[in-house]
Amino acid sequence: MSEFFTEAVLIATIASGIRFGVPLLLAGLGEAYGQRSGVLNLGVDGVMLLGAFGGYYTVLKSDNVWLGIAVGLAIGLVLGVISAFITVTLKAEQGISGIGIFLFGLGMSDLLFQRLVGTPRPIDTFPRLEIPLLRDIPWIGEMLFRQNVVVYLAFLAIPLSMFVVNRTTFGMKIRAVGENPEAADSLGVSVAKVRYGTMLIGGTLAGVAGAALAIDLGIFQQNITNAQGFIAIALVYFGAWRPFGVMLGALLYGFVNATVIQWKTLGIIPDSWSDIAAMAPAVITILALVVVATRFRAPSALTKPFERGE
Amino acid sequence: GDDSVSAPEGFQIGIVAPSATNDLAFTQSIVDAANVLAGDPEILISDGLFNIDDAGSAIRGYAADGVDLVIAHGSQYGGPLQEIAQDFPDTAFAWGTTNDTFGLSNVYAYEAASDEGGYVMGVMAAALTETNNIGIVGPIETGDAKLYVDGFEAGALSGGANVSKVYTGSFSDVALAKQAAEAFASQDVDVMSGTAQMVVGAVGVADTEGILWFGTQSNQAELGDIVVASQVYKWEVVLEDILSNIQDGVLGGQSYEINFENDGIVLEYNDAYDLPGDVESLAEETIDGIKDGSISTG
Amino acid sequence: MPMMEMRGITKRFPGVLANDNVDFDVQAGEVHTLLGENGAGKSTLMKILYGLYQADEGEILLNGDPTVIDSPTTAISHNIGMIHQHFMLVETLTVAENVALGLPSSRGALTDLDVVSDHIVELGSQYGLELDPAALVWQLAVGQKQRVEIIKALYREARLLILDEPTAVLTPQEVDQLFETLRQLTTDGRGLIFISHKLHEVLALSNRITVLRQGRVTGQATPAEATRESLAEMMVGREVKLAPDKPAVQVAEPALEIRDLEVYGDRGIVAVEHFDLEVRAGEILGIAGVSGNGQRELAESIAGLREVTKGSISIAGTDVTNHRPIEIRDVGLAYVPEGRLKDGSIADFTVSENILLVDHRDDRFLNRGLFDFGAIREHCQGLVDDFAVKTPTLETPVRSLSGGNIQKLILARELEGTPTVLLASQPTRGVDIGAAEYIHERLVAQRERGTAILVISEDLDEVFGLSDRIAVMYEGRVMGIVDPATATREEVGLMMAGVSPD
Amino acid sequence: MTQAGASLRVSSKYLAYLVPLGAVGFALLIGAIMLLAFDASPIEGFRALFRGAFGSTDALIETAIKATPLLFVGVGITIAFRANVINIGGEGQIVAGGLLSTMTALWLPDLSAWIMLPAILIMGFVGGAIWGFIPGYLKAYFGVNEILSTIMLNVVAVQLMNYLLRQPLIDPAEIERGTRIPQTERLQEGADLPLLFGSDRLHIGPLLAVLAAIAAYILLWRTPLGYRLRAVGQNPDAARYAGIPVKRTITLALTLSGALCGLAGAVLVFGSEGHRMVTDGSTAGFTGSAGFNGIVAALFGGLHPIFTIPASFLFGGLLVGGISLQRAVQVPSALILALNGLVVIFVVSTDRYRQRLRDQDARRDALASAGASSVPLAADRGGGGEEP
Ligand SMILES: Nc1ncnc2c1ncn2[C@@H]1O[C@H](COP(=O)(O)OP(=O)(O)OP(=O)(O)O)[C@@H](O)[C@H]1O
Ligand SMILES: Nc1ncnc2c1ncn2[C@@H]1O[C@H](COP(=O)(O)OP(=O)(O)OP(=O)(O)O)[C@@H](O)[C@H]1O
Ligand SMILES: [Mg+2]
Ligand SMILES: [Mg+2]
Repeated sequence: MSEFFTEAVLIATIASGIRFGVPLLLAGLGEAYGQRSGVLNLGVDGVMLLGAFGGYYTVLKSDNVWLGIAVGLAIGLVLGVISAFITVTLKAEQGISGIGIFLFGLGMSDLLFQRLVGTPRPIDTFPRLEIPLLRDIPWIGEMLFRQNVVVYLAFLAIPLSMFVVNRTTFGMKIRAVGENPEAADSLGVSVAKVRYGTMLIGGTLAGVAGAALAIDLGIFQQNITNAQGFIAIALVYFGAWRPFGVMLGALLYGFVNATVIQWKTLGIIPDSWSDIAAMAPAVITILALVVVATRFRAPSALTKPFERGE
Repeated sequence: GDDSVSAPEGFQIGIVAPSATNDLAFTQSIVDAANVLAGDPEILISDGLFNIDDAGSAIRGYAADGVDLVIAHGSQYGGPLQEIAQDFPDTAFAWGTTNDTFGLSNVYAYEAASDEGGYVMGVMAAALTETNNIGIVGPIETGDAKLYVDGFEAGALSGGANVSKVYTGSFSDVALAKQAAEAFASQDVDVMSGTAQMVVGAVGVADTEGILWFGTQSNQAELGDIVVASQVYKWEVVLEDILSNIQDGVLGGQSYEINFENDGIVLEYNDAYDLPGDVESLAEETIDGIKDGSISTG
Repeated sequence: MPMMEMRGITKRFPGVLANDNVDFDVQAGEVHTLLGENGAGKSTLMKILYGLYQADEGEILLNGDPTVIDSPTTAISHNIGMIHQHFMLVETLTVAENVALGLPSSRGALTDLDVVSDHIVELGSQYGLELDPAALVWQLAVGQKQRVEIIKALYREARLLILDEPTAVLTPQEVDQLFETLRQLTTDGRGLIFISHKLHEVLALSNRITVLRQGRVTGQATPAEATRESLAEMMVGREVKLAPDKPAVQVAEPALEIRDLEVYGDRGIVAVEHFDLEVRAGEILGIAGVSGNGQRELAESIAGLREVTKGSISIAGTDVTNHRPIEIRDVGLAYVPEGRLKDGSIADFTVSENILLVDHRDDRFLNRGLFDFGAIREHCQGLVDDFAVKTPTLETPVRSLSGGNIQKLILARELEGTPTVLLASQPTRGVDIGAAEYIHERLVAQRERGTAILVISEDLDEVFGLSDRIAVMYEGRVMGIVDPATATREEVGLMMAGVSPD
Repeated sequence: MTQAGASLRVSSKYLAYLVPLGAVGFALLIGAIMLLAFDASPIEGFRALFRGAFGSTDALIETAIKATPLLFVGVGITIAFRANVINIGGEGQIVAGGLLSTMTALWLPDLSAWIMLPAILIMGFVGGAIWGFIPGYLKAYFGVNEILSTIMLNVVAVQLMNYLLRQPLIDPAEIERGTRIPQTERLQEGADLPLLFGSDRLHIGPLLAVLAAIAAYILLWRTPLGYRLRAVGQNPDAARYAGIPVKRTITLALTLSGALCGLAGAVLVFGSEGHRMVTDGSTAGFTGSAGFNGIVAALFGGLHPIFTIPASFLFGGLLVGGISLQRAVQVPSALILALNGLVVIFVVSTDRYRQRLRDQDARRDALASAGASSVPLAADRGGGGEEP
């Protein structure tokens, strides 16, 4: 255990946890928008996968990571519209249509990869941006301020989202529509428009999350997200539908993962226990769900399609 | 291997494999081998069949379609294969990686002595490390992966290095493999290796952190300049022999191992990496030692 | 020229003609009341006016101009405001946010809640609608929520205001206050459409009255020429008795005894405390009170649906405090909950299935563990006939029955087997006069059979007409018990507002 | 109205049947475009798909076997949905059932099939029940959203499987050989699912699944317990007010739902060709995603246990046929997966439309029979007994 509590290892664990949490954070944040407005989107992982492939392929061809992120964003946008059409306009059962999107994304991303790329080839990853002055703070500097640009952007999205949700008219409409769509409708707020809006944001962020993941890993492979999209959904519940809570959840998940793997490499967790240790994040999430569920209430209209006058 | 062996007109090979054909790892190694066979036999591939029942369905399908050789490329496929092979006594099957033919006369078994390449690269790693810390990233402690990891560890230990190894618990979780590599990086590891398709995540970390990498199963040189060398499986050595046997009417009952001795395993250096000459000769000496039995990889 | 005129409005729903060639208009400065039984088509007509539904036929004229109102936004832009039968409030938002919702902000994309709040306070003091703009709506009392609804409309500068049953949940005092506000609104030149079932309110407030029956206009009147009886007749199409005849009954042992009861509400606040009450076999005890004073929690604790934290409840001498609901029912409790469709029945289940809701595990209906459909059919047909439930078949989903018939169905189910205690919450709320009349008769008949009946109602007419004794409930306690023969509405109204009877 | 009503009724009912089929057809159309993009002939592909699924006795047997876990899961999902609980945890519950039944066979001495078979089936049932009980209990008593908890429990189940198959349950021969493939030894023959009609493939699994579907139908529409499940699903408030123990019923719904998925797990192990449990580290390696695909089958079957039987068979055919499609025209398996996703999307997206057609039908029924005072009480009323 003492090897773990060395400066280098501890700092690296935390820094690694933060990076690991970034795609979860982005995707979870996007999902939180949708859920706050009453739409559960279980297809996040599929959107992430397609965003990941789009981002990867673009960087492979253009060597421009920002173009890659933009393509991930665009793919997310398109899938956001499609998801919204399915759940808002066609009013499909949200728990299941999302599974469909997931399966489609899982298959389609791999299909495109095999058709267009073939063998995994590494791509440029994000440049690291060391923030002057802050980077020199002992410990903190190394953990927080020597990350890549996307990490900063992701964390910037949190206060931004808090602002959007709490201080803008759009945010107010989101909260109203997720809680009592009839009331919002009676005041001339278009429930469908608001939900399309949040689904677009959600899709976009999931697409970006996928692209960021692939570009950060510098590679693409089938099922590269390994169900991170589902974890992101769980984090929304964990974070009680608040951007800040989602961030805490993503960080905790990242840290738990980083610590478990660090402990494995150090032999603190013997290999025969590694499967059991791998349960930790899921078990912790379930326990957190219990705590959150007893304290916070989900948006009342979550999963319920809106139809005027029954 | 017999260079004169060539597949006859219309010869068909069906391959059933668990991951994608282009995984730079396990599945790709057999597909690459089949594609270099002389006589251009028709290669039919059902990839991504990690579900054993689905794989069984595909194996049975190829047999029923009259494919001449059905390759079940996955040790977990043993259960269904054993049943199917008995239902199609006139079809030749090959099963890897294992050494078990179930005592059936129409099943070949093949495996790789992946510990041999692992050992050699472990020795090289110990010679190249400056911090004397070496890390290995594995998926699940099983089969080919375990053999390789153990071989690499033994080689590195023989060179006096500190070795830590980790099994992430997944063949597919790239991000987790990356985290494992990051953990090693924080522990002053400067040489790493790993096996299975998820290691691409770890190679990425090695590339950015300037950690040396040793690959296995396929040539991973294209993953970066930090790749020193790769152990490459030349399953064609086995396939050519099976091909000639089938033409002689022998449909199975034999078990193969590829290794340095029979050129089924080769070490491919990365041209982009400037390997010190002494390390290269150390590697060649070790290979020779393994071939003549003077070095044990266990 | 009327400020608003609807001409020949027809609206069909699958299988229902909700509005049939309806003409209706409002002059500036008047209160025009729309009166009608449940399902007569009042709300539908108003939703058409507010743009929530589109009429199949007919037109709407605003200040003489034919106007298409295709959405609430259009209605709002024509200065039409609507206060819905069910509150249209987002409980988790503040008062100011509820008011600002859907309005353009003076700061573009950002909210301007401070500006909105100031204006809310201004409007509040102008019309006697004081509110704290920063309060969360779920924390408000019902009367205050009503104010938010009115403020919402006024904030949007509504000139024509639709009020769909705004008084259903208010105390008599609150109603007086509301009427004060409404009159002030008309003197400012606004036109008001008022919808209510309560005939004395209608007579007190209206300038004109239009009566709807089965989607058609069946009469018009002014308060000067109409009486409660004449209005009721127009609504129902025949003569009606507004209060049931009650023969004297020998009152016996207490069947329901409640001692020092304490119960908490959903939000962890005490809802009922120091509550003592006895109901005797053969009596109807009415509980009067403004909703939200612990009535629901009281009923639920008696039925075993809510934990009793202190005190005791017993039925026919058996202690049932915190027993499971099914055990309490076995001891002899029958329960007609207040929400007909929400709590009392399952909308998508058939008439038979709804009758079985309580008795489905009864041996009578089982044959080797499986349902005996013959016995079930016989039983259900008997009850449907006995209670004159109008339903096409036993297999009709309850959702397509009218409110009154659903309520009769629930009563039939609950009264079956003569319970020791019947607990009826708002037994006729939202039920039309004909059905209410029938339900009252059945309750009185049940009293004669020796059932102890506890009726919880916010309708003072009902409480006075039905009860042998009236207990007034305020903030979770009994303010006092009065005799309906001697007490006045004003006395009871004051007690409902928390003023002690002495 | 009767004459016109009757003919209209028929057409609307047919339409309701046709909607999901049309949805699948549409998904396949997109699949055809994808095939063209891979230079593969859609005609040849779909011919292979159909042949592989239904084209011969062997194909039909494969399809029936593939349909078996789908049917178990579909029936389980139906029970949960009827109680308004969305069970996305089929995957984990299958694994749990497979594990517990496997352990039973490993640890019970060699006994006759008469004892072994019921024992492993019961333990499969129990294993799945435990994995369904947990999210059921958490939902009922703590308000934890079951969609999330079941997804998380899927993760826990797969790790548990990996642990058990790598450590305590591993085939001793694998340790000896040093290969350590995470699999059990061949399970005892007494526990092999008996074969039917002298076939060497077709075991009693499909039969058991059909029986389970019939049992679920009886449970839901002919017993007080099923009545309570449906009542709680339709309106938990009304159920509570009528004295039905809602929390217990919700817990029970997920427990039963999980139990049926657990049976699928037992059948997957003991009906497999290898007669052993193997893991590749993922859930789908064992379940073949039956936990998800079963949901589609259930929806396809209109959330009715009886209609889920043909629905599972059809969907199972699609999956088996997909493997022969891949073999015949040599496209990556990812295409089949993407196609699978499209089928799910199109089926759920049109579900609303199908319901509307059905409701139209029901409303016409109500109107047509208005006036007739007494009509025999159909056994399955309220269950949408006859709709697809
Ligand atoms: N949502 C609905 N969908 C279809 N039909 C409905 C719906 N609501 C009501 N109906 C039908 O419309 C009819 C008229 O409803 P209404 O509430 O006016 O009943 P009613 O005939 O006045 O009975 P009562 O006197 O008992 O209130 C009902 O009998 C019912 O069959
Ligand atoms: N969205 C709808 N779909 C089908 N039928 C409806 C719908 N809305 C109302 N109805 C039916 O139309 C008729 C008129 O309903 P409406 O709500 O206008 O009555 P109301 O006079 O407001 O009754 P209440 O006094 O109960 O408020 C009823 O039979 C009702 O069931
Ligand atoms: Mg009526
Ligand atoms: Mg109304």
